[in-house]
Amino acid sequence: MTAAIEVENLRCEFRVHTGLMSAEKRVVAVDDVTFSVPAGSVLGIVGESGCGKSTLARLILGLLKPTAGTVLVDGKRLFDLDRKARARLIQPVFQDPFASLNPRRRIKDIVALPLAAQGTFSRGEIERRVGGILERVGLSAAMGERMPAQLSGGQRQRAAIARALVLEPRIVICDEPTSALDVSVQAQILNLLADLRRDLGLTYLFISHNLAVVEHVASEVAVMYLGRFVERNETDALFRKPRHPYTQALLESVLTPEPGKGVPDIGLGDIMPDPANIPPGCRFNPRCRIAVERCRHEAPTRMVRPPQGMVECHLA
Amino acid sequence: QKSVDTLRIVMRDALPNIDPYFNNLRTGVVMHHQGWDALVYRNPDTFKLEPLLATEWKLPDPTTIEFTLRPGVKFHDGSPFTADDVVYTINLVADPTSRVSTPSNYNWIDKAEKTGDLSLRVTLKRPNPAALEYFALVLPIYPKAYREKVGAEGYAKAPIGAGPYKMTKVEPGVSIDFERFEDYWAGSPKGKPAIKKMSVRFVPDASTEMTELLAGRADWIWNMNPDQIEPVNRMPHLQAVRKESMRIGFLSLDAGGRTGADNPLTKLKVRQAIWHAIDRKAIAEKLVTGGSRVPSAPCFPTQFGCDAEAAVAYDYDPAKAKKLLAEAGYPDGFDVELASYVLPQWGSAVQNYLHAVGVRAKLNQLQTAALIQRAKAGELRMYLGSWGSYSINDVSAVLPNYFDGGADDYARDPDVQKWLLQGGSSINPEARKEAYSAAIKKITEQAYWAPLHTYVTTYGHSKQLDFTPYPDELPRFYLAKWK
Amino acid sequence: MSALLEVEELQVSFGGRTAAVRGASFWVEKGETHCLVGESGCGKSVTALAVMSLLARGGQRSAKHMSFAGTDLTSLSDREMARLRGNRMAMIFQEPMTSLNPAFTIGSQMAEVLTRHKGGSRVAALDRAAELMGRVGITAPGMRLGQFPHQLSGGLRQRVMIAMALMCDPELLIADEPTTALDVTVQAQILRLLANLKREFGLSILLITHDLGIVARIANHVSVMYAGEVVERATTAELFRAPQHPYTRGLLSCVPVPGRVQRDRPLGSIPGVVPAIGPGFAGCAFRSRCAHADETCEHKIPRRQAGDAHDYLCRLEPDWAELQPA
Amino acid sequence: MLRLIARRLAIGVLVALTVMTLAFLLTRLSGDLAVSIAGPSATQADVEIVRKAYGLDRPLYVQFFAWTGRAMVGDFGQSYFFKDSVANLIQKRLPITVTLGLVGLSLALVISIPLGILAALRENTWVDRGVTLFTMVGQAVPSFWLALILMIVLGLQLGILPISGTGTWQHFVMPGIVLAFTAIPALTRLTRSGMIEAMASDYIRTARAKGLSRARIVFKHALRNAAIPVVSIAAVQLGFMLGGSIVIETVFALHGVGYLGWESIAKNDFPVVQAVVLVLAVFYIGLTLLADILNALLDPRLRTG
Amino acid sequence: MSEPIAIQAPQPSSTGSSRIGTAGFAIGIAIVALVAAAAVVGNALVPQDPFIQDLGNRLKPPFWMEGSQAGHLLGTDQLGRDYLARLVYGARISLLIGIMTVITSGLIGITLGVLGGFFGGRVDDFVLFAITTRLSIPVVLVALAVVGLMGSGLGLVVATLGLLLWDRFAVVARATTMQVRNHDYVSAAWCAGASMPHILIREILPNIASHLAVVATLEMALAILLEAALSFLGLGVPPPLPSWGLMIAEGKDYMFFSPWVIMIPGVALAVLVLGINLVGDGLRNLLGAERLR
Ligand SMILES: Nc1ncnc2c1ncn2[C@@H]1O[C@H](COP(=O)(O)OP(=O)(O)OP(=O)(O)O)[C@@H](O)[C@H]1O
Ligand SMILES: Nc1ncnc2c1ncn2[C@@H]1O[C@H](COP(=O)(O)OP(=O)(O)OP(=O)(O)O)[C@@H](O)[C@H]1O
Ligand SMILES: [Mg+2]
Ligand SMILES: [Mg+2]
Ligand code: NI
Repeated sequence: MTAAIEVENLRCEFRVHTGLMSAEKRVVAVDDVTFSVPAGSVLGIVGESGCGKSTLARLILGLLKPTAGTVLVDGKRLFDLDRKARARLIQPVFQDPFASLNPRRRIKDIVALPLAAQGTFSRGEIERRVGGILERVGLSAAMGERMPAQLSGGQRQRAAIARALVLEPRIVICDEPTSALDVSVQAQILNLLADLRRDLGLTYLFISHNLAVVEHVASEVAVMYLGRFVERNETDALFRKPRHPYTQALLESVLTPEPGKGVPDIGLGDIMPDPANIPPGCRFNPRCRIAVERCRHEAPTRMVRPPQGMVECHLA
Repeated sequence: QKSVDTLRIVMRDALPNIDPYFNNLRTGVVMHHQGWDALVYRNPDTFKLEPLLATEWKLPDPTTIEFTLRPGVKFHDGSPFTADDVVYTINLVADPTSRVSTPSNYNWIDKAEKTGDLSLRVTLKRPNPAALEYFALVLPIYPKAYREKVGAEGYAKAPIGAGPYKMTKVEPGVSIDFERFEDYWAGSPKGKPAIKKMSVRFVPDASTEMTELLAGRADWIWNMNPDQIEPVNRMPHLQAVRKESMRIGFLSLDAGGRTGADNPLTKLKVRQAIWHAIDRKAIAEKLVTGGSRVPSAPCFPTQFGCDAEAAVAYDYDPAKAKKLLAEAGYPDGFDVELASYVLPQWGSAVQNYLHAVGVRAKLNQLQTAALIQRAKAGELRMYLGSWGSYSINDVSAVLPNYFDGGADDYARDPDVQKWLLQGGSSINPEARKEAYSAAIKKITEQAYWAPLHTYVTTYGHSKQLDFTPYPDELPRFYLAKWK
Repeated sequence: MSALLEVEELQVSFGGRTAAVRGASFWVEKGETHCLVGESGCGKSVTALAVMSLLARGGQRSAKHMSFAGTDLTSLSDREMARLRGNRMAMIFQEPMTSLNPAFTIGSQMAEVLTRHKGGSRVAALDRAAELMGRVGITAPGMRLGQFPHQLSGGLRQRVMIAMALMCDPELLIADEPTTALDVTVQAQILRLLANLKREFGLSILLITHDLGIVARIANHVSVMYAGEVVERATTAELFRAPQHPYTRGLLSCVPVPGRVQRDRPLGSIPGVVPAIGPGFAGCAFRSRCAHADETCEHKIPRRQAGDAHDYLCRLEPDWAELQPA
Repeated sequence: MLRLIARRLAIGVLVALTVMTLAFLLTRLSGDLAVSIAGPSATQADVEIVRKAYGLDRPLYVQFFAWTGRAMVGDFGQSYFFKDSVANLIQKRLPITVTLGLVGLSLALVISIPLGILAALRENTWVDRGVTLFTMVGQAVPSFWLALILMIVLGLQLGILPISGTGTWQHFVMPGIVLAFTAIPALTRLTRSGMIEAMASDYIRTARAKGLSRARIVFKHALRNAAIPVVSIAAVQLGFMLGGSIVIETVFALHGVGYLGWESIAKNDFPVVQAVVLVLAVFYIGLTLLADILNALLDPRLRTG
Repeated sequence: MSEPIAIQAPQPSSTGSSRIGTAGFAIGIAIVALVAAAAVVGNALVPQDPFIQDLGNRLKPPFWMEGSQAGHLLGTDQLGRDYLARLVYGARISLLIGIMTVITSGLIGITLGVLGGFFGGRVDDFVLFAITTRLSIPVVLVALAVVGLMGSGLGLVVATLGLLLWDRFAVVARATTMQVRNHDYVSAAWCAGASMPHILIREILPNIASHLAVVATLEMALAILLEAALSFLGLGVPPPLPSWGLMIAEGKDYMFFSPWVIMIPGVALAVLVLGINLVGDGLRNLLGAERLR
């Protein structure tokens, strides 16, 4: 079985100017990330804001050129494909339903864009397919005539999903598709995504900072910290037995609606991760509860335990 | 301003360089007549030549002039005036490599030699009947020692002459301050100035200049729009005066066929019709006003050789004009371009008169330089212009310019060319007169180049100022005084 | 009632067009944490701003009764209100990134609260600021005082905001979604801090959130808002044990709980979206999304008691779910 | 920091070089320079003499490099019209233009900042509308026309200000006002929108929640932030003012570089035209650099990483 | 979170401003429409010819002043030409200059700005450099020089202004493109396989168009004012074409004793520019582009 996505030693750096008076900085947004996603499964990625989740998504979509490493989509090197071919393989769903639809075009045209760009579909065919996919994501045909501003956030996100699926791609990259939505609407979208995956046999890369959401959709979860995967495992295993102290802290800090439990003390300190200034040794060591001397000097190696589990910690 | 004994003069044409030989502006001529003296003085009333720095001169032959200089004259820095200074000045400006701004004013001079401490001889390349006029008007004398010491640039910044006013501060293109030269030689026809100080400021914009006068912040301006004379005169503290100048307005007609051999203007009757069609008297008296006259000959009436008797007269007679046109084969008139750089209202007046007899002239108002360029290229069938003769009181300063067969000659008449050459190379007044009269007769007979009216210079000044304008367009501030 | 903050029938509208808050009533007891929960746009922030008299230009508020520690807030002048704000009642906001003035140092922004309300020297105020920064868990407060906001991470800024709010020992702290913009780990830290402060200072907190997890963990009392109304009020335990309003129930069923997720089953969800409420709207605002709505919902809805301190706004009787299973 | 400034300087030099090239090419637009210099009454021989004398017979690139090379060390050649060195001329006239610019800018700031604040605080009231109208009218009135009107009213009818020239400070008032008018609309609007934005910002809400007095909120918290773009734009504005003062200098007979440029154009005095364009460009470049530095000093977000 | 409470079209921030905004907008449109109408049909309605001189009737004052003459509503100029006819003809020149300049400069500026903003990197460096260079060139001086050297004429003035005034288009197009480029819908279009021209023209341009429309009005006003200034200095539109700036220049000799000769064209110029600015302002309010300078 070929993996739908195969990523090897992926690395992405940015050069940023922070001000006239300060020197250029180098931000390592994604650092040596390796993983593969089997066809038909869902890899969830969680991590703090700024840890490089979106950058990873953009790398896989081919929106960014990696500094190093390779991305294979459906066994093919992404940059060997032309964009039409890429579009048939892999499609995105972005976080902000307000920014992801062109406010000056009708929903129908937005959804039809991937088809039109292929240049091989007749008008009638495009019309038919757009009608079909709109219905599938729960939007009436009348919605197709509207402008994005006339839709609610949830409806917009449905339209964005329709656009991603109209070409029937194999892989969909969802970058925090529900974090801009309210809980009640979030549930609607998550359910829709789950249905679609089952019916169309899709592969998802599902990015979120909400652990509960990831647990709901993903078959496998990776935890990202400062550009690296620090832990990866089957969803159940990860949630049952987190091995990296960061994963543990993440899990602990989730506040379940259970009255009377109080707020947990996760003891991470007030030092915030800064991708422009990655600490030596284990990058988590300044915040780690259990860090030992070794963690301050020596970066932990990637420990892979079959079948899927992976963790980067000296102490795990 | 009477209270501080300072005459505040505002002018539009900024003087980039006050050195008399290194600008070609009328403003420059005006300035050097205040600050410098020349060898000869031309009486502004009589146009007679009188001694100035030279006490006497002799013309032993047509190409030699011998000057005897005035003793005891001092330059502004106190140094004495000698023949060295004159020789230096003349040889400098006569040298074609010296890059003076108006070489044509001096290219007839060959050289000057010192013959004594206070005497010299000037040799000419060719006879020039108006030579002394040039000596009077455009040949101020440099102080040799000083100018050699400070160099040309230094001299332009702190110039020194032997005139009635000395220059105290010069800001090129911006302003010049003058002060009475107390050691000015006694007995000069220019006299000792009555006003102590004079400040000249250059304001490029005419309406700003006018505002300065109206607001009482300037005492003297000139060349204002004639339409403003009447309202300015209504102001209690101001006075506007006009003085006819040597400049004449003219209409040039392409009799020589330079714009096309078959053009209507090559026909004598058409040209005569045009002369008859224009009411020149009305233009002079109603539009130009201020004492403007219609010259009967193609030159300014006072100029030597300007023989009005010889000229054929054309009265205003539209009916005759129409008849002449019909006889010439244009009963329905014709279309023609009328280029002009004179005041637009004057141009359109001429246009109107021409229309009335059937000459459908299309008025094309151009910038002066642009028009001159086209005129020299022989492209203008009919144009309106003006000529000031450099204030030189001799027809040789006007006629040859338009009839010598050169770029500005639209008559192309070999007879006229011959007579002008005769008049120009002789120094015998009678012979010259005769030649010029013949030329004038032929020109008017043939109706080549129509003099329309004399110009009138306008001056506006404070009522406190006693100022007399002269016809040679040279305001003499050293003669002005407070009332 | 001797609640610290009492709000009865609060109405807020903007330019007469949008009715942002439509008769919300709740009260905050001394020393308790009261949570205001609800969907985005339901009027939580506007309510808090109305209490603080900080509404944006064009916002009009009116209330049957609104008092703070016995003082009638509706009759206070701007000046008197300003004297109260930051002094006896303080507020922190959702966006820690933009809520501090980028042009001034942390120290000067903190010190001016104290000098404004309590007078005293700047040095003393800075000392107090440093002390409080230590209390809210900021290491090296001395250094932080001289820094500018952009040099601090979001979590630190929110702590600075909290410390700043505490400068004058307020009695009431209003926190409008203080952790929404933060990561979960930081959120836990901030909430823990608030809980501790409440205990140490005897602070009353009005906490606004849309996260039921937060409510469950730190609130004493909860008011659930929907479309400008408080639709249900109860103690926290009571609310989670026996939610009465269909909206509250729907909300609870939407939340995925880690570790308890059944992946093959869809999440519970409330269909539809919050409706636009114009002037003259009557009846239950939730009826368009409610599975139990009938025509009586278009008329005035009674407020029903479901226990001691538990009431809700619905035509359905208490414990209706047991009576007629959905 | 130094590296960045160095980089900016390098770009500035590059821009200056480009402007130099453009200025050089510009003056060759008329075709044969020698014909223009020699004037309308010149003969072909005269033209040839001029061509030789001014070095116009050399290939274009040689002339260009000769000119650039000398311009680099501040030697812009000789003015045809003034018969003086161009550097001298500019050196003499620059102070007038700079004074005029500074007067204009100060007037503009003194008027526009309070107006902008007022309008922002009274947003959507008649005060705001009045200020907006004022800025709009100010933007619409042609400066030369305003100059004429001011001259008649202040100089002639009221007689309180000198009309033209540069003798005293009063001479700079009227031109300063006219010049200020070209900058007031932009600066007022910038202040206004900056203040409105600041007043609507979260940190002002925080300041109000802290119970600060209104004056402190407006003048300390809001103004400081609103002023940052205004102050930095002001430097750039000065650059525009220097370049845009030609009409004003002409009308008020201020013999500054703007007027010098215009005079030289009218007189075909190319070395001066080239030099004036270049000098104004360099001024502008320097001022933008200054604006950036000012900005960085004022805005702590730019000052430190 | 910031989702609106309901599905509604975006509305202006507050009611008050929109009312003022629309009033100004309406006035602006009325002014521009009036001037445009004058430019197009005005000279057919005004019986007099703007070029015909009548020396007998020079400097007749307009109708509200004493001594006015029946046939000349706004009086006559120093050559007895009908002032109303000239004014109306001048409208044509001003609008022509404004529109043509905006078209030329818009084409240059938008192309550069969009390319620089979208592609970034080297392309952007070049565009930025071009903008900086352009900004450091003193416009009035260079325009004067070009016109002075190449001879005055309407076409040349338009071309010169068009080639000089593209900077604001470029700056705004570049900045807004940079913003829009980062919107996810552009990424989405890219991922959808859309072609580059499609992305630039269909996805980016429409979304920056509102900002560009505002710039266009500003530039148009600026071009009209600049032409007037050039004509005032005598290096713009050549006489006898009645450009308003030229009318002021020609009339200023008479301004002391016949003030209307500069008042009328001056007011006309100011009103037209004001009208255009009002339209721009209205657009800015309507389209919510307030942040633009
Ligand atoms: N185009 C860019 N130029 C410079 N730095 C960038 C760029 N894009 C991202 N970064 C930096 O890279 C890091 C990772 O950013 P990324 O957007 O991938 O984070 P994220 O995990 O998606 O965060 P969030 O949860 O907030 O969306 C951040 O520090 C960000 O500042
Ligand atoms: N300044 C204002 N002008 C007009 N309407 C406003 C204003 N502020 C808020 N509103 C409206 O009032 C309603 C309530 O807004 P509010 O900010 O209180 O919601 P919220 O519950 O805090 O939502 P969120 O969870 O997004 O913060 C919304 O419909 C909003 O559009
Ligand atoms: Mg992201
Ligand atoms: Mg809120
Ligand atoms: Ni929210």
